[in-house]
Amino acid sequence: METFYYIIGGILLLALVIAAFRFFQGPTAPDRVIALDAMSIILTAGLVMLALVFQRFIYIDVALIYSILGFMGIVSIARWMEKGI
Amino acid sequence: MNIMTIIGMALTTQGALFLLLGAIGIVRMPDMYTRMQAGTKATTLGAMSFILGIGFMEPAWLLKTILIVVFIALSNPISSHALARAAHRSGIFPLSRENIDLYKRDNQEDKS
Amino acid sequence: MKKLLATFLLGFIGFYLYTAFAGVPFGESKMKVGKDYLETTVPKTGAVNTVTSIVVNYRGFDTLGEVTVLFLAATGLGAILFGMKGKPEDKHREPSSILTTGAKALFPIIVLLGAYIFIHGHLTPGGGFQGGTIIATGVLMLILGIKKFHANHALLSIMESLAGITFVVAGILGLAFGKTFLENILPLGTPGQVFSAGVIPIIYVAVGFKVGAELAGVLDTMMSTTRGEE
Amino acid sequence: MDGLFQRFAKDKEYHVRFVFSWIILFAIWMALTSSLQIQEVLTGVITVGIVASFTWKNFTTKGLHYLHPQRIFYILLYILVFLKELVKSNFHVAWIVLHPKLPISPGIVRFPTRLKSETAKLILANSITLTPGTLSVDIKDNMYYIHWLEAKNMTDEEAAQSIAGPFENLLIKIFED
Amino acid sequence: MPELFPLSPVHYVAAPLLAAFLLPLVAKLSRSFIKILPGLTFLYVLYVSAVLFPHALQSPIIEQIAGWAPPLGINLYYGPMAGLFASLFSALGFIVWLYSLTQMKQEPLDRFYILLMMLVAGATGIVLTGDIFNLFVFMEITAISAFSLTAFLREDDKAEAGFKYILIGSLASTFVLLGIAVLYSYTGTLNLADLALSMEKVPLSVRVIVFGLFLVGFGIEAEIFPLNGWAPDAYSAAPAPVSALFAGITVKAALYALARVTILLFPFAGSMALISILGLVTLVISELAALHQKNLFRMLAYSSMGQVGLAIAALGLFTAEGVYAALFAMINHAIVKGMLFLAVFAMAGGSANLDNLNGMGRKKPVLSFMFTLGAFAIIGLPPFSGFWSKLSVLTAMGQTGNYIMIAIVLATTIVEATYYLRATGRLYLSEGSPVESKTPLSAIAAVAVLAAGILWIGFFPGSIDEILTAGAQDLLDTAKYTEGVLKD
Amino acid sequence: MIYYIVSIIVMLIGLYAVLMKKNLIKIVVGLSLIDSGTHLLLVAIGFIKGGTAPIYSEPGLTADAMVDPVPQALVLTAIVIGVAVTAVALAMVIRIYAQHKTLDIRKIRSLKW
Repeated sequence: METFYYIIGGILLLALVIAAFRFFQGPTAPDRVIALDAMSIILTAGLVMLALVFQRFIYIDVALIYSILGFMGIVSIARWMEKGI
Repeated sequence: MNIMTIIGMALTTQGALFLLLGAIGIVRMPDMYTRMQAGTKATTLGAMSFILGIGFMEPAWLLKTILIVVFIALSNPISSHALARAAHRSGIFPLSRENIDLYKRDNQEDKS
Repeated sequence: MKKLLATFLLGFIGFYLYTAFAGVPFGESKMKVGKDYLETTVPKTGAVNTVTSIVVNYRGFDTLGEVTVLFLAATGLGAILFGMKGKPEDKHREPSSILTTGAKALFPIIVLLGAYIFIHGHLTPGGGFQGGTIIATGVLMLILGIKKFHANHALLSIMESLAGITFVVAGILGLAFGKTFLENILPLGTPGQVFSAGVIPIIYVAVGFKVGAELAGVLDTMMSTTRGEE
Repeated sequence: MDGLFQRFAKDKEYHVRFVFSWIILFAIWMALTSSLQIQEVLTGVITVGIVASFTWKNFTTKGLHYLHPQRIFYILLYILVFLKELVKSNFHVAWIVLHPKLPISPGIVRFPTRLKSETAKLILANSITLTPGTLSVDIKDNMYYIHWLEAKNMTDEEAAQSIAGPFENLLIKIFED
Repeated sequence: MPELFPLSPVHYVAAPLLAAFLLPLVAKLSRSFIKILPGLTFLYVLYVSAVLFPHALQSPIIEQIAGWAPPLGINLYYGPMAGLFASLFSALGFIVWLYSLTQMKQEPLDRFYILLMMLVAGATGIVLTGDIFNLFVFMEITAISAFSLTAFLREDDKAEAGFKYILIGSLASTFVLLGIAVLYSYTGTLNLADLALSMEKVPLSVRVIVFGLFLVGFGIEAEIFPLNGWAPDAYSAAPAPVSALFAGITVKAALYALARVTILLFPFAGSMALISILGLVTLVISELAALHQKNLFRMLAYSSMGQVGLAIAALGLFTAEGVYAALFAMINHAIVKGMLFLAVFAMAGGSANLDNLNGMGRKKPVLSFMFTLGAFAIIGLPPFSGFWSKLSVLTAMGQTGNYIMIAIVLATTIVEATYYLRATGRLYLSEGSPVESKTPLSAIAAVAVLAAGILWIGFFPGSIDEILTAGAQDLLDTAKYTEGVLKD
Repeated sequence: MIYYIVSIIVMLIGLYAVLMKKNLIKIVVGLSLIDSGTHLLLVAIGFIKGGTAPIYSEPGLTADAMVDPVPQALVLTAIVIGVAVTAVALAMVIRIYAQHKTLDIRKIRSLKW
């Protein structure tokens, strides 16, 4: 089971790094935000996996809240970009 | 190692691969909208099946993981929709070989 | 020249901070009071979450101060921005109807989640501050998603005041029962259930309401200074 | 407070809408706590009641009508169709992303929808975003603007057929008539 | 009569908090409550002082919060010194409330009074608490009220002064928090008394660094020299009653924190000498800066820094006489500078150019007389309180043989005399514009109470001698402090 | 160890922004970076290798296998305080902007020092 966790975690980490590449490269602001969005979803998945690895049910709450905050962050940035606030 | 665990592991692996695919798509695609296409679809399904898979591996968590899955399925398209609209309105237009951009055309008509 | 000076200053501060922490072993226990907290939290406070029992019970006075700091920030913000309005000619683009519908549909869910977080503050990693923040996030979503949304300030301020009074009165009741300020006066119950840990859930619910109302008020005040009125 | 009661009196369907919000939110609460302890359930009943009492107006417009067996059947059917399309779309994306030449010709097309309910429009937009090659950019009244990876010059009706085809009919069955 | 709520030091914090949370509610019932409630609160707190302070002089009152014995819980330490400061703060708060009753007209009043109450309550909390993190929290309460009050008026440059203050103030709090983090990581405890006993776990070099962090952190709030760039702007931007509180309360609370922390945690000779030298430097530089000011509030602000520098220089001696003198100087400064700010605002209004004082001696004789009184007291002329405080400072310095310090203090006294006499001269010797405005009685009463305080201390300096001696002993006797706190 | 260094670096970056940046918003961002660095540092202090969250939600958890709860409680307080300070600072920036129509501190006379 441990190997499985390592493999999955490795894949997630790789995805995170690749998305971070787009985040740093840009070239426009929305591109970075897309990368951020993807990273936040990958991190949500990672948090759920960490709950499984540590066998703590309560850690799932963290993932749930993180997904909400990520969503709100993206929407805020989007509304700011179209001068909506 | 019962059947649920195996289903869960399969779903989780698939989800992780799709998340990776989404990340690759974000890097490879040529312009913002296509990146968003790759990013939203692949990461949404990826995260959904990943989290659901974990729910299967630990059946007591299934309800809560389903809740996260539903939330992601509801919220992620909304956020990428808002982002696409904002990008278009802040002057970033899609790459198009045949110059099909009816949204831009309609917006310009509205203004004039 | 200025850059050089700043870099020098940063290097200076960084070096000494590093020196200060160089002798602190990472990942090893440095607990003195922490150990006592971990050992006494379940039998003596009834709270399963040690951080919550520290925040609300052992160091409850800090939390009272913390709540006050947030309250003061909301008050000060209102005082500083009093009477400021966005200019009417500032044109703001409306949100798309999809976002509006989505915000309306997700708002109850987010509020419910916030309520869940602060009601279960003594059982799960959560609490009043986290739950209140999530509720404020829901309000932020309404602000972003609904055209000309304005929070009900009178209601928010009443909620905020009542919640604050609940906290202080919970403290004073401890005095009134011949104990000390903020001391628990309710039965502890069975650890791990919702109705346990004495006064902790009550205080955390009050904190949740207060934080939610305050942050929502702060957001709304800031928005109304940039948003033009008709 | 008076205004609240007046609105209650004016809106004949208030109880239906409130109860519907309550049921949905209570289901969410049960999923959140994942526990059948009597205290949790009791807290949930009260909390959900409070939350629903000030959000039911925004949460739903039709209330319990959505829980009609026929509609539930269509909802389940919709979920199935949606999942099928979602998986298809992902393999589509996978094919594009991993293809060395990136075979796409993107553009933004538009089509009018027959849906009237706002919720239905939201769900349609979400479904479009999650299905192969399409991403909803904006909606004006009932005109969807869709970013499409294989955009062609076509009429609105053709676009409607090829993008929203599988979903729109089901959504009409769920949300309207 | 059996008391429902046994009086305890926690009322100093709990009562203003309750009032602050209640204020928005009662404001909806009637606007007049907005003004009444803070006054009642300050009166109640004064009553608490009157009951508790005599007890504290006999033996310190140590209260545990939430029923946990000190290393686990937070405790309040209400000794002679803390009691002195807490009573002083409450009295000043009441006087400022009385003054702003008529002088403060800028809306939103309810928020103004909330911030005012919390400024006082926060400073009192700093003085009372026996837990270093709790001290940080109260420091932030004070600081955030102070930030908001600085930018409270809506004229030019107020927000800029506030921004400057918030920038430096939040750096201060970061430094304090870092210091707390270092201490916690070595000792694993946060209680001041417990920390004092476990300081040998901290290596000496780290202790020096932590002392530096605390010195910077508290020094910013206490306006020690290189860190006081915010002060003149903040003093001149804030509404005058608030400036009086800044001079009287926030600075004193920060100084108390610095003194307490230094004596308990860093009792080495170098740290004390450093504090003393910094105090002298602050004294000299700010008195010289005050000489050039055209704006009265800025002049008072610089003078205030100078006075604080004097107190710090005396405090840095850390002998019984030195602390005694420092306490005396602080009390004197709190009363006198508070009175000067209030009097100047009542005479010249918000835009306090020096020229606005011209001819006030005839138009507003009472206020002018009190201003003169305050000026003389600050300079240290004989029958006023300032004389005794300066004398005690000089005596303390003489006893340790620091004759250079005495020379410096005397030299700055001359500088002080120059600009204060210049201002006083304007009152009586120049012709002023014939603008007439009535000052309400309550404002004059507020100033008069402070003036009476100056005269009382001036004529009967023995009356506070006992309190000051007890306060100085309380601060210096660390063994008694730690034993008292950790007795169970 | 690396955790301490990284959080100190985050703090220094924030300090650099506060000292050198000319834009008021960037200065406020610098302030909150300093706060974040401090919070990271505090959490890092409390970490214990092999420790889990100090919550006795599942049976079989003992105090030995838990991280130090005190820094977490302190960080909770510190975060709230940081938020409060940032909010007030932003309010002042809004006021300054409304008055001067610029965020550049070089153009605001009274902010030079």
